[in-house]
Amino acid sequence: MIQTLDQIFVLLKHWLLNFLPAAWQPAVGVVLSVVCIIGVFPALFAFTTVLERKGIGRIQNRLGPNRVGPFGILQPIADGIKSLTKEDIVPLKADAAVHFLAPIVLVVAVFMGFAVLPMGRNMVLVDMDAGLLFYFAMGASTEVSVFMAGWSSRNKYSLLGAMRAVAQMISYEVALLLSSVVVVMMSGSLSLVKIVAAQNQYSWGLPHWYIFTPWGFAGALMFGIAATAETNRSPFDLPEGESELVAGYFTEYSGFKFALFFLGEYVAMFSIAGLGATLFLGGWSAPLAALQFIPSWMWFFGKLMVAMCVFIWMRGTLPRLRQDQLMNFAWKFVLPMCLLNLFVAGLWRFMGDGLLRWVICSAILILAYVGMGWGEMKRKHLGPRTYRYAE
Amino acid sequence: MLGEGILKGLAETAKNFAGSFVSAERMITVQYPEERIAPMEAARVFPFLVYDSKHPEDSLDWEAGMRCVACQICEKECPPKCIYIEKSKDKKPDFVGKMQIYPARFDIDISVCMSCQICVEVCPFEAIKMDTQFELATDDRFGALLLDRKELAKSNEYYHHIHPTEAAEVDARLAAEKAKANAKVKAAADAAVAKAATQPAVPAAKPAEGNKQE
Amino acid sequence: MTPSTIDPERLEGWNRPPIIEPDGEGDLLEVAMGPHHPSTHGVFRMDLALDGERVIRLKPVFGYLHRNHEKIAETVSYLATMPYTDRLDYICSLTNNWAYALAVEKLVGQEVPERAEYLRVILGELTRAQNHASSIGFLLQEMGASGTPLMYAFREREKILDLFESLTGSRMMCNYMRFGGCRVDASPVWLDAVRKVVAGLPAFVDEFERFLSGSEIVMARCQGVGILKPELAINAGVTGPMLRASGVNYDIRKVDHYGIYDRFKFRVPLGDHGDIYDRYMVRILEIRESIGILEQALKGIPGGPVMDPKAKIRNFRPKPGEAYGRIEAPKGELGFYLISDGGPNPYRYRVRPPSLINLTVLEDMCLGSNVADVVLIFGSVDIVLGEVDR
Amino acid sequence: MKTVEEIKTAIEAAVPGVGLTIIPNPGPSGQHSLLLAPEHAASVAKFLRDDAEFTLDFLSNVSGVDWPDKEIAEKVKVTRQVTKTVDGEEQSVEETVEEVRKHVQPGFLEVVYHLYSVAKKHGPVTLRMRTINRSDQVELPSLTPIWRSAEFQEREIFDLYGVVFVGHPDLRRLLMWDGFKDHPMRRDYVEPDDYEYEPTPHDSVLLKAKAHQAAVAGRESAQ
Repeated sequence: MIQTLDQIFVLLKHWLLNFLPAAWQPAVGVVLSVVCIIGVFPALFAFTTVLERKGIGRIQNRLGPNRVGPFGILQPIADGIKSLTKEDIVPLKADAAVHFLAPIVLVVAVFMGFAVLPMGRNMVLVDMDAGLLFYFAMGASTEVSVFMAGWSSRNKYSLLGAMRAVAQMISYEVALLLSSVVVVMMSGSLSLVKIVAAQNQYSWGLPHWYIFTPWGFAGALMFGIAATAETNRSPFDLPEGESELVAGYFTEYSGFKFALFFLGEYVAMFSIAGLGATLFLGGWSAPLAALQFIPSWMWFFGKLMVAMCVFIWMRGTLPRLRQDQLMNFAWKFVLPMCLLNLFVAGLWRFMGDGLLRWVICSAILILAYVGMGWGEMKRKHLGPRTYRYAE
Repeated sequence: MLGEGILKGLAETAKNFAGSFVSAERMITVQYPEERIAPMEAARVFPFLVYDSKHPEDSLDWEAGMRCVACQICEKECPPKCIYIEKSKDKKPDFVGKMQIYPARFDIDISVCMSCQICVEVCPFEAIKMDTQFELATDDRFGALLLDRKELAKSNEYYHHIHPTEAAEVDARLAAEKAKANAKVKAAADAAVAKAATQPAVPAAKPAEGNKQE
Repeated sequence: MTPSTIDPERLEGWNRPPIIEPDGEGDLLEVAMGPHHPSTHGVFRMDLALDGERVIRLKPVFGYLHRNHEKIAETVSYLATMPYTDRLDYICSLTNNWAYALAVEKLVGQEVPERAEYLRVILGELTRAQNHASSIGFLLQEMGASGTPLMYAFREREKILDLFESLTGSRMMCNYMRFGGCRVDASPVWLDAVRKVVAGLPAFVDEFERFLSGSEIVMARCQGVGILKPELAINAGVTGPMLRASGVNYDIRKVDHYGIYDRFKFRVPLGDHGDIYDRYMVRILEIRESIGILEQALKGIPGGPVMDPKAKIRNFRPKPGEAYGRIEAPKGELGFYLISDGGPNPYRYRVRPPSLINLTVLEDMCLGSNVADVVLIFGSVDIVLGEVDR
Repeated sequence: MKTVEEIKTAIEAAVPGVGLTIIPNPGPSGQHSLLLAPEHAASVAKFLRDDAEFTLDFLSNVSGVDWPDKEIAEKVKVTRQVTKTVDGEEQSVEETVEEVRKHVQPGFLEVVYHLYSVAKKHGPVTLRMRTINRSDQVELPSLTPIWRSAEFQEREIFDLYGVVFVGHPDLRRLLMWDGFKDHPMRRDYVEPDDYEYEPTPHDSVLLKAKAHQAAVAGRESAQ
């Protein structure tokens, strides 16, 4: 029974394919999986928008949307109808073709990433040997669409937003890659399926997730920062920083194209959260050996939603950085930490089992973190202040 | 610069998130059309004209009991000049029985009115007061936002209902004024009676009749 | 340091904005920020010339909300101007009322009863608290944070606005003060409600400080950005929290002792750097001082009338003369200059708007910094366009 | 704080040849002011700002005032020779008659500066300057080089009153748009009939709106 539930989608697909001649089966199988992905994630996106608005509402002591449907859960449908029926405005001087293509390129590139993500046991569209590489290649092409949008709009704010976006995404692309290299080093494979398999082991009932090692924790932290920047989320939402650039690169988009940008952004968040879960949180594996009876895909989506909640929480709390600070942070803090982490991961590998490698690896990372933090603060004279009073 | 400030901030928002489910004090939002806060006694929206009436439900009573005497002070003092008054040609008795001019036309353009309450303050006759009714949206921009005499007239009972404390004070003041006026009238009547005793003249019955009217 | 000593040897023109040369080649990007930009409060425009994201030139453009308040006031009576003053700085209408009432009282030599003075102080300090709360909320909102700080500030402001409504009848357009006192008396119930709200204010300030004052991002964004030198601040007529954040001890409550401010013990917080963070913190510390004043005032409020019985409501005609009255409004020095020719309307009615004059140095603070900083610096000036354009 | 007379003496000692007049304030506020000759304004302002005793480093308020041409009617007693027929004989008799003489007092624009000291915490000292007339000789020296806070306020006065401040670094309109012609705060300003009126159901605005619309319709049909 547990087995069946775990594999229910796989079995369902096989059962459906059995009605078809054998020659058609591989092609139709792929189409079926793609349709599922294209169906599931926009639905999840709709749910997440409500979750985000209600969550931020609660953080701000408001109720959030509560008028459409019970507790406002039908809000995304209303939003969808609104954006579909809205007039699609293209600026007179815009480069119409590029302006039209940009949101499509974004959505396509974002969805491509899901091809290699294992969403459950045996639930992966393509088990590529270089899965991680494919993912980053696809992830990097979203930058093109952002720049297309910003450039073709012929709007100064769009242009500024696109410039910011490209600079930011390229910088953090490096950090993203370097922070995930440690996982590749330890698991010895670029295939995401193998990476999950390597983490799906348990000792004393606890899983061998990479986040539970010093280098894995540091790597996950760096990956989280880079992922937030990569998806333009708060506190790194400068390309669309409302108070500065109106809406950044999609200032001139309206109606359904705007909705596509919105969708692309959220789906990119899902996909990067899924990658993070795969790399550091054991993908679809259960957090405790005793909990393995719960289907694997539920764990994957559970971890995804937890990551989303963290994104929402950060968005409701953190102000945004400035462009130069953001770049400084990427090149002067995240990148060195990632490189150090590579070294620490190597050290970990060659030190063998024992408490000593825990102590040494953690000490190196903590010292570097504290040192860099303090150094930065002293250099820029930042810090809490005391104030004087006049009677 | 180690991120502890950020963590503190995150803790604070988490506290607010959890607190919003627990404490009602944090959630100050009112779900407006379903939930309503009782209007505050001091609240002011647009002015109305008070009339005294024995039968507030009687639709014809408003004209007779209107306190306004068309003195046009409010029209003059109104900062955005949204009041428009035409005096009547004839006179009718007011609440103390004195013959007074009444407003033949009294319009307030509430699209111009800014709810400042200055008309209420300058009115020496306690005739104009502030309403608390605020749901006045209409699709007729020019006609429906110009309130005429009839639309502006509200009974003293209504005034008591929306501003109980203030209305009680006003009533007390008016009663005192009236008593004073009555005493005067009475004195005048007495004098007239005394005069009538010496020489036959018209009996002073008319002011007494005016007294009865409330 | 005595910031107000000006070296006479220094070149004239030291108080002009700096000239920034662009780094690279190529054209400058000219951006009209506003009037439909999300953080220019709707009706303000800055014409920027950008070199990359660096601001080379900045020209503020005003007048989108101009309705010639001063001309209107010269055509209506003294009393009828009172509700119009609410609409100057519509966040803190009560201090506007107070400043105008003070100027007219100076013009006619009117006395104000003690209870009315206490009520004015209570309302003035409540106004200051809610203005500073919403102003730092707006400042941090412009930094991002999805409006959370603003919502916390507004949650607190809501309670204070409810107090205003239950006393004056309106939440924002209070129209409460009169020449020679206040319009209505406060009931003991109302004073108890104020005590309750004031008792809750420190918790709010603490929460706000835990939430963002120590945040590394806030420090990185605000410290050392938009520095205003004290000499320039004085010379450019900057007043209010902005002046004090530059380290100049000048609080009109302490200097003029208008009303009954000399009866209360309070301190004036001063910043040392004159940057955005100092302006932010000075406002927070001023809320704390205001709470202290409120507690003292609520303890000491005497009974008695709230209007001078000799004060006139109708047929108010001051004798010919002129007067300049000013108070420490939450945004700075709010002054009213009145000339009377003996008529029922002022001959000349002039508002000294702190928001407009504090914007004089916007250019000086912004040049050479980033677009993102311009928004923050503009937010830290704390203006209301109703007062800037009048 | 010193009285106006003392300030006047101090300024006169420091800036020779300065034309200063005390303008008394009859009202109870007692804020008397000093009328300054425009040609000495800059040096007086500099003295007031930098002098150790005054240190009026803070220019709080600058406001313009418009004083239009005033027609003053005076009753004057005049003695004149009249020929009268007294007792059938023409005689020249001296007679005193009351005559109303009208003369126009020329108007001017006035700028009032309120100065305070942040260092010494005193004030206000009120300075005034007057233009020669209201039409063509409306130049006054700008005090913006001395006190930066005059920058926007002088621009506003230029905009709303039409005083031209010589030496102002950036004299443009502040509140009205650049193409605007008149100066709305002047007392003889007539609002132009060229913008959309918000018609209200009664009062002069409606009449004005109707007249304006009729005029516009007439203009359009004529074209």
